[in-house]
Amino acid sequence: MTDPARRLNRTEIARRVALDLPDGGIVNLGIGIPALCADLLPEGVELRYHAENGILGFTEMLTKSTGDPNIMEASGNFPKLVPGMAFFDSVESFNLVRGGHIDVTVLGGLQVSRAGDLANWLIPKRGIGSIGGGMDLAANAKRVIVAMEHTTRDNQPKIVNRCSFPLTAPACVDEIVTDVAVIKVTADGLVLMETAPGWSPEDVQAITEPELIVSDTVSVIRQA
Amino acid sequence: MTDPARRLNRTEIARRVALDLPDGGIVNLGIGIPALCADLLPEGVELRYHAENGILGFTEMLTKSTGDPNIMEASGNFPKLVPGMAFFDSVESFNLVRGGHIDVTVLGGLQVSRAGDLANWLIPKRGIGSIGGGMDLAANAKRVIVAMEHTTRDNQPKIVNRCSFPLTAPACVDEIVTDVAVIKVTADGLVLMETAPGWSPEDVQAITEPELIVSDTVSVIRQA
Amino acid sequence: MALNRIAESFAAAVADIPDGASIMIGGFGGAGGQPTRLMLALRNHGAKNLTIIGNVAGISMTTGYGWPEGPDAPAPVDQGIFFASGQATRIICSFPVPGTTNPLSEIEKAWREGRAKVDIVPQGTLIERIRSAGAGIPAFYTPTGVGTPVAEGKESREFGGRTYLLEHALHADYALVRAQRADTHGNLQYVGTSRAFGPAMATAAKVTIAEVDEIVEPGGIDPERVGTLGAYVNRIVRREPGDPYP
Amino acid sequence: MALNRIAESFAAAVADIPDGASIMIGGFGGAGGQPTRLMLALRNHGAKNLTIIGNVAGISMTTGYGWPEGPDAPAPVDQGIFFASGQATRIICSFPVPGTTNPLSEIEKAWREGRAKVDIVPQGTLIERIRSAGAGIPAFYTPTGVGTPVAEGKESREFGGRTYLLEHALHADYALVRAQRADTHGNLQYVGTSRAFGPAMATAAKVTIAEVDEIVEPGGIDPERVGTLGAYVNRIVRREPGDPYP
Repeated sequence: MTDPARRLNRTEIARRVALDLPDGGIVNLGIGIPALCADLLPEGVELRYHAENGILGFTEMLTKSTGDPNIMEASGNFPKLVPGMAFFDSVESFNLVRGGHIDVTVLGGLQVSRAGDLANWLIPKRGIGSIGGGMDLAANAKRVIVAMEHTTRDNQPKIVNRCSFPLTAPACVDEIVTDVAVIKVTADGLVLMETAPGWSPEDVQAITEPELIVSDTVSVIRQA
Repeated sequence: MTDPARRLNRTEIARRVALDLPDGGIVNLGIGIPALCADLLPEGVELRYHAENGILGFTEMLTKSTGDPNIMEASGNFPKLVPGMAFFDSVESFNLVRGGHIDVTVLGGLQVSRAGDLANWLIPKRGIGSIGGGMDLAANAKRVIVAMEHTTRDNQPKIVNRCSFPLTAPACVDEIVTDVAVIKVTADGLVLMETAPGWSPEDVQAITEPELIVSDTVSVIRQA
Repeated sequence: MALNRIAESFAAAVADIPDGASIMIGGFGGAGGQPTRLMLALRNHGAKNLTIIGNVAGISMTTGYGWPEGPDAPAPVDQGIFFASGQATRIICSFPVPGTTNPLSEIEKAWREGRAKVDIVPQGTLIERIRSAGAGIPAFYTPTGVGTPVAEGKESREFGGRTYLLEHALHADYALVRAQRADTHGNLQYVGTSRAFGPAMATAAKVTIAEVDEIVEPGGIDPERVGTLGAYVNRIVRREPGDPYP
Repeated sequence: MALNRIAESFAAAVADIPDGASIMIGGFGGAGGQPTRLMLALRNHGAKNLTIIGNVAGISMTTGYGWPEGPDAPAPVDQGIFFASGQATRIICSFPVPGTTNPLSEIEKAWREGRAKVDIVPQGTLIERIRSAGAGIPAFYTPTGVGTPVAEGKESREFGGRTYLLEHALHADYALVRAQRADTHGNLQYVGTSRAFGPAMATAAKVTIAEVDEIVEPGGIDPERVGTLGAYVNRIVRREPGDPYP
């Protein structure tokens, strides 16, 4: 089966996610597509970005040759000093996370199940995995958005009935934004809210394992 | 029965306790006789005083009219700012205490039992009591010294077989310093180490409920 | 805009506190760190059947604990005001009564008259329970209180040959805290020992309200000196310059 | 005198670390907050059968994570040096491998060859276990890891309708931490995000050794800016001015 139209690129996925970041919110962005959201916010939206290593309120990054390794975010980049920032230790940083004070986290995903289970830390054949702060974020943020490609490189569904990879957290995902769709996780199942230009709900269903409920208001994927 | 000689006054009790405060140690002094120790240290001894409200390294107090209520110790007095002090919140303050990082605490006592149980927070007929930081200190300091009068105002023993008042912590006391004796709490029982001038071991035993083991090296109470 | 946390007055800041609310009050006891103006506003507001959560409670008004002295010093204010006014019916604290009985504090009067319940919690357990509420930890084990009346009705368990008590997170509806400086995003800076219970309480309440001497723009607090993150603070109110209360 | 904590050299500061010791290494991962000189001294010291406890581990040397770049930037150093040298046989961390597999980190090589055990712990659980060790809390409940491989073999329990895992305190024999400034009593001041795991680790180890840029007299650190109390610090060592490592 060939795609009915092109899929969104990573920046476009991130731009769609950025629409769902609440003005004034405390937001943690994972590595990869999620990290791209920061540069793509709608105008007038002010967020406070949190990074696990103990920083809140950073914005743009300096280059690695001009930045200060003592002012880092969790992906290992060096943010610029901006007004309103705060530094703290890892205990405080995970009080924020575990205590449910992160409004939204955007994470990458290997698999998301019909029930909103997320697997994103280990491909078993890879051997060792890395959990980092991902399990704390997935289990405890008020809202979890997964931003990922809709399928693997072999075009196998990443949205599945049941995750075959080890879980990051069960029933944690609220919304999935992919290169072809926006899907809401509900108690009734997965609800297809938006599709990429040129993609019908049936086209999305064809590369999705669980049956999708098509929203009455299904629309083309919005962009900030 | 009349006393064979005068009993030590509160300052003399504190001066004896001060001999047992280890150079370089982290020390927490309770309200009353314990608090007097601070001014009575042997020369050359440097301690870091801890107070429960979140201060380490204070020394002398300012008067209540010249001090700053934002720089307080746990008895409600206002210490002078001195080099090497640190301020911290109550979480950190009780990490120090509960975590066993206080080298010595000196507490007042209502009763101490043969097993080293301490009762010092509630006289039941008084109604409400106040626990404050005392239970944490008694249960967790590396060494607990009780400084108190040997008997009640009615000359009843405060060192007893079994505490009748509610406990602060069981089996926590290492040493008792009173106005007539210094007593070590050991696995074998209470060992009388020192007596006030003019007091024989028998005189001390007469106002002490449990049987005392008289140390081979029993001596007159030392003073800093 | 969305980050602005400034409330227009102490009265406005506490206006939505309903009857039956649980209220954490920051500081340690004494004037330093006590949100005195917010407390007076809550007294005037009149909400009833309140549970007060504090540390040292009710002894400043009877003994002057932690308050400055001298001809210009104001008369001490403490949590006793909510018991004198009949607003509070319960207090959870570590130190509700001074060593002396005369005069009786308002808390003790209310307790003796059966108008108030007093829950006494060891100080280290109290702060850790509050901290746990903010940190997403529902329960933890502590060695403090084993073998004492504090252990009554609680689970105990051995770890490494020592006995510990299971203690639970303590949440509240509101936290009233006092800091010296806030930025408009709600970041707070404390001085000296005025931190005490404030930073933990700010994380443990549904709504945190801060009373401050000064409100500055973001950047007006050194990022190394943020004692409570704006993430935890819902409202900030500035005191009048020259307020006689410390 | 009794409060003086200065050690004469990095080599002297780590000289008593025995074979089989557990070693916490501060920071987060990356150069900031990493006690690089103490690590190199421990590598030269040669103690064997070590357990390393860190957070992000072993990815700076393969990916440059958290290290500056540019012609004058030194080659990254990370916990992998103890696996390359054969000194470490176990690591407890949250992030032992990068997303890419090439080149293999020294930790992963040792693991693949059966020379090392790798215990992966969620980051929030790891820091809380370390913090608990210092705070006298033997165990606590956390929601993180429920329903995942992390829960295997662990007790779980419901509180308020949600399931939590019981996690235990994590102690160590030594903590190696990095701060910018120490006073002679061992009080430490950190800057920026270099705190990370350092302050909690300093409380959780039997012996804490700090690597600092500068040693000042008491009073040379603002009492509001003490990030680790001297009470927790056993030895401090000053780096050479102009040390190429960040």
